[in-house]
Amino acid sequence: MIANAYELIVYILTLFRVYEPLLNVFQALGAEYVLRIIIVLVEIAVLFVFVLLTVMFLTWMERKVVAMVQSRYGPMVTGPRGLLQPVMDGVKLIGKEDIIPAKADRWIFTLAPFIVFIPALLVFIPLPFGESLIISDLRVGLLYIIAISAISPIAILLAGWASNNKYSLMGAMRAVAQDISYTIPLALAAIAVVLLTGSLSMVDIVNAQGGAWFGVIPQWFIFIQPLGFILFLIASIAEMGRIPFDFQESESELVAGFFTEYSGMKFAMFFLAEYAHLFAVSGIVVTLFLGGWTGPVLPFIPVQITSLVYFLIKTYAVIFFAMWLRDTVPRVRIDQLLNLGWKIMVPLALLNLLVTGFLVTAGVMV
Amino acid sequence: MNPAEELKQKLPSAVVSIGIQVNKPMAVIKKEELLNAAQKVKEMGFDHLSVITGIDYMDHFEVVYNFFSYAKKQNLALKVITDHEDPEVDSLTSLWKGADWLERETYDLVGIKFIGHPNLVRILLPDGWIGHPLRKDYDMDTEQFVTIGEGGEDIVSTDGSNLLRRK
Amino acid sequence: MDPVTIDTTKIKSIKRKPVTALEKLEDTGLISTVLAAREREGLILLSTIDQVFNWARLSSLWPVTSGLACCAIEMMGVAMAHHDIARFGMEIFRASPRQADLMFVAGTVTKRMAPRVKQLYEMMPDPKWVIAVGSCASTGGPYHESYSVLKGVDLIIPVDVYIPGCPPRPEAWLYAIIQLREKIKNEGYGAKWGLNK
Amino acid sequence: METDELIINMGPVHPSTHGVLRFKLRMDGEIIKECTPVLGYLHRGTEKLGEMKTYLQFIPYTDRLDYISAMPNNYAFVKAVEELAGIEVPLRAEYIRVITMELNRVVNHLVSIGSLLMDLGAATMIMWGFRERENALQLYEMLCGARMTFNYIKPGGVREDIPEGFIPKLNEFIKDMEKRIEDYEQLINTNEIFMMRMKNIGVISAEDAINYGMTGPTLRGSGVNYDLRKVEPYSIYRDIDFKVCVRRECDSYARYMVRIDEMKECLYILRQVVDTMPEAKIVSNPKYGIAPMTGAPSAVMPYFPRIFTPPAGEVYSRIEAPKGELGFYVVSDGTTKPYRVKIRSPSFCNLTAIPGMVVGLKIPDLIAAFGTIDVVLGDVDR
Repeated sequence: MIANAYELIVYILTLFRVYEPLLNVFQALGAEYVLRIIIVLVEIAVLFVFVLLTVMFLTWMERKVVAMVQSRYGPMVTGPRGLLQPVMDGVKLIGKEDIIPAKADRWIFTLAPFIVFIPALLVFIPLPFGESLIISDLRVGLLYIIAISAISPIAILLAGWASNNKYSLMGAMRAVAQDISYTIPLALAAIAVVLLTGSLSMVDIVNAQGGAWFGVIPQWFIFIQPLGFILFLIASIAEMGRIPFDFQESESELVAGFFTEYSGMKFAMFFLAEYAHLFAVSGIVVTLFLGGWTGPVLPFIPVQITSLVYFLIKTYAVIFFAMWLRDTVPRVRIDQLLNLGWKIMVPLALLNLLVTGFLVTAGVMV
Repeated sequence: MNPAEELKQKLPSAVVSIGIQVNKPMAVIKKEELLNAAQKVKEMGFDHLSVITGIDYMDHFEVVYNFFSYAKKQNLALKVITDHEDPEVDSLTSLWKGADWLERETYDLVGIKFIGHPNLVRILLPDGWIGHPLRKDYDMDTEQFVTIGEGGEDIVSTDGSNLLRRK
Repeated sequence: MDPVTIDTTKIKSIKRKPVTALEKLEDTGLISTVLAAREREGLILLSTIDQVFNWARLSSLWPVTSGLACCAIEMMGVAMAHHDIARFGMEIFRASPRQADLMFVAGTVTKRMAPRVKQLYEMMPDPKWVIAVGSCASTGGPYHESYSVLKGVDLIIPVDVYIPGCPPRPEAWLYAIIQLREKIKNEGYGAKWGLNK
Repeated sequence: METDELIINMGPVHPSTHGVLRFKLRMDGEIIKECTPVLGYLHRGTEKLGEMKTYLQFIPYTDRLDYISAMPNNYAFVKAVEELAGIEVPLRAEYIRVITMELNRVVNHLVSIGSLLMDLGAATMIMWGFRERENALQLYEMLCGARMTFNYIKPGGVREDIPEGFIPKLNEFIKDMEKRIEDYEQLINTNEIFMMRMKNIGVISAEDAINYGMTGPTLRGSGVNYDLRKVEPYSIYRDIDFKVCVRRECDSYARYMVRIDEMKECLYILRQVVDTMPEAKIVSNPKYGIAPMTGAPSAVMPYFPRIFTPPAGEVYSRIEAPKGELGFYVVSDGTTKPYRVKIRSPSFCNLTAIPGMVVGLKIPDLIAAFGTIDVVLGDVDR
């Protein structure tokens, strides 16, 4: 049993008979920890590249899905079916002039995109992409994820404040109000899942959903926790700040929200963080409610690969749903959104938690 | 009886003459009696003030008000004649809220002052624009340029060097 | 002999394929760029980095959302399903000029709007391009005699491509976009900022 | 709790002001305390140009007033001139005019609803709207070669007769459009979020609407049964059967629904007009237009003189444009150029009501209310 990606790399290296000699070399030098650090760095690099590629692909996919709904083609000229479009956007943004407005707070203005971008990557650490494809199986994984996502409102507030622009500030205020009021139902809905599994570890949560009723219906928590799933989905879409809840950058009201004044690479970081967040949240939804990487085991193919494929398929289904939603519904108003959050979703989430608690205590569930 | 005649009957002192403006009845009103006449017109059921037109006739100005009655489905035009030196008429904003912008526009482009208007400033052209373009003696040869001041307000000048690109 | 058959070899000989950089440039038909290149002894040195960046820039021109008048409706028409400039990766209309590369001056620039247009242009980060759309933005067009219309937006900001028409047809827009892409393709890094001189 | 007031400038370059309008907003947090529209960023001096151009030269300028629905603008000016000069118009020309104007009403409402939905955050509707608009524009191209600015209606008739194949294509368009409107209604009308955004937003009572001088769908959304096509029938509207679409809710949703209903009504009118169109191919008044040309493809080719002098006099003539009551006050002094042209534009007068409508609401509501007023800045600033 391989627990995480570190062990997986060691296993692969052992398979090719490289690990032992390498370890001997480093042991001879008395610096075994260097090898460990190198492996961890490799791990992180792989994750980073994977996430960046996914994010780029997501921007392309978003544009294609929108085009599809609106009976257009979407990007076509750059690369086959416009696949190189996100690369071009990225390279162009690197080459753009980086403007810092004269009246902006320079340090905070520069710092904010990083504070948004780094947590967006950190979220992936306890997220299992597949059997043993996890950087670190934290025992408080879910708590860690919720905590890390709570950093981004601070950064958004910093960005909005430092820009010295009224639209930015209003966008930031809205974003923070929205994030805070939706993190609560999000967390409450997630806690119901934790009650069922008795563990905050993401791997444990996935493993708890591994079985099947009557050998056919998978034991996903969506079937046990339908209300929780809906609440979690809505809250996570709101937390991502996508239509119908995209107040932070609602274009027709606040020009571009909190990143109105950002240009070039800093803008690109917001952009990337947004899509990384989309991917992460979809992954979390899949892990908590849709059985994570579980699925039928196929012969002759390593379980790591099949599980990764299952995870990606489910995640992309959720992402597609979010994109589809964006094309069909208008934006709600900020006060309506907060009303929905505090007056409907929080009570419902509490109710859900209560009922789940009862049933778990009574031994009906699990 | 068409509405212009009716108005003349009710307010004989105000109406100078009545006539027809291509199948629409029209009454020429004394300048001083405009507010009275408009009040009467509103009482007669003409609740829709369609348009206010100021016309420069070189020696005098005419201000034409076109009314319509939703209940009676009738048209009526009132015309006021003012002198050219200092064109002033009473504002109808107290009777029709819609008159607000129409009067501002007439002030802006023709230069007729409306007494009693709450906010008689230019509406289409920026403040400080020299002349009223729809007057016949407007100087079309002098180009005026607009730049933005510190507080975001428009500054009009005939010198465009701040704005125009150096060639 | 079959009269319909076209001798393709002859056509090739008429239109020679451009080989040198200058020939390639002349092939695009962009007069100003060609003249500028000739001034610099006909040499345009494009390093690989330049080429990569130029390719990226021409492939993702994000326009700023700024419609001024009639042409703005046609701008929407170009962006919509029928003509779909998303094919060139241009459907991301940024409301904030800080994130845009291209400005369509779509419509009549009045005296009162002129400083705002200029401000908008100045807010955009380099490198940036401007397309003057329609006769109003190019010369004042039908409103040339008016007291309140600026006679061409090139009086206040530099313009890369002009589109005639009132308003121009979407096909004309697409042609202008292709022309602009060609222009960007041949831009040296220094050429834009006058470093090559 | 007292907070500092915030002054926000929306526009003139802002995605949801439909052009170059500017709102100066005094805000208390998210709530609008005062809204002052600042106009004039597209003031092109059209009225002055009217005095400098001849009657026929001025027709193209009317196209550029309300550039989304240019045909009614054409017609409104031409109608004023015709009333002034007492020109008779052949029946077929009137039919063609009505076809073009009703088609333009459909186009206008498509753009209006589309941009409203885009401002609300649903970008799909505008794409769909423009898809159908493109079909209508192709019809216009067949008719006069232009997509948006037509210069098609002339005193005494229209510039050219409808080309062959126009009517079948129009019928196809009507048929297609009827299906599409159902699609739109499915997409939007029952959408919960859309209702939340539109119901009870931007309420204006019938009395207020009349007092502000609002007209068109905005007035009919406030429950006033008023349509110039019924009240003062011009052209051939007297003979056409249609109903005036009225809603009594007075809010943004009512105004939106009036537009959807009107589109259906337009298609109904178009069907009628196409069915009863006279056969005689005379499309302009012989006195003012037709010079018989031998050997021309059709027996009579419309021809319009460059110089055209109506008798001295003044006229105020108005029509029901898609956005409301469009009037032209034309003063003629008996020369080739008008002495004064005053344009009563519906957008300008409808916009008057916005400051009163949105106090106490939020910025998103301002956008919803403003979107349903349906303003074109070329028409506001002129």
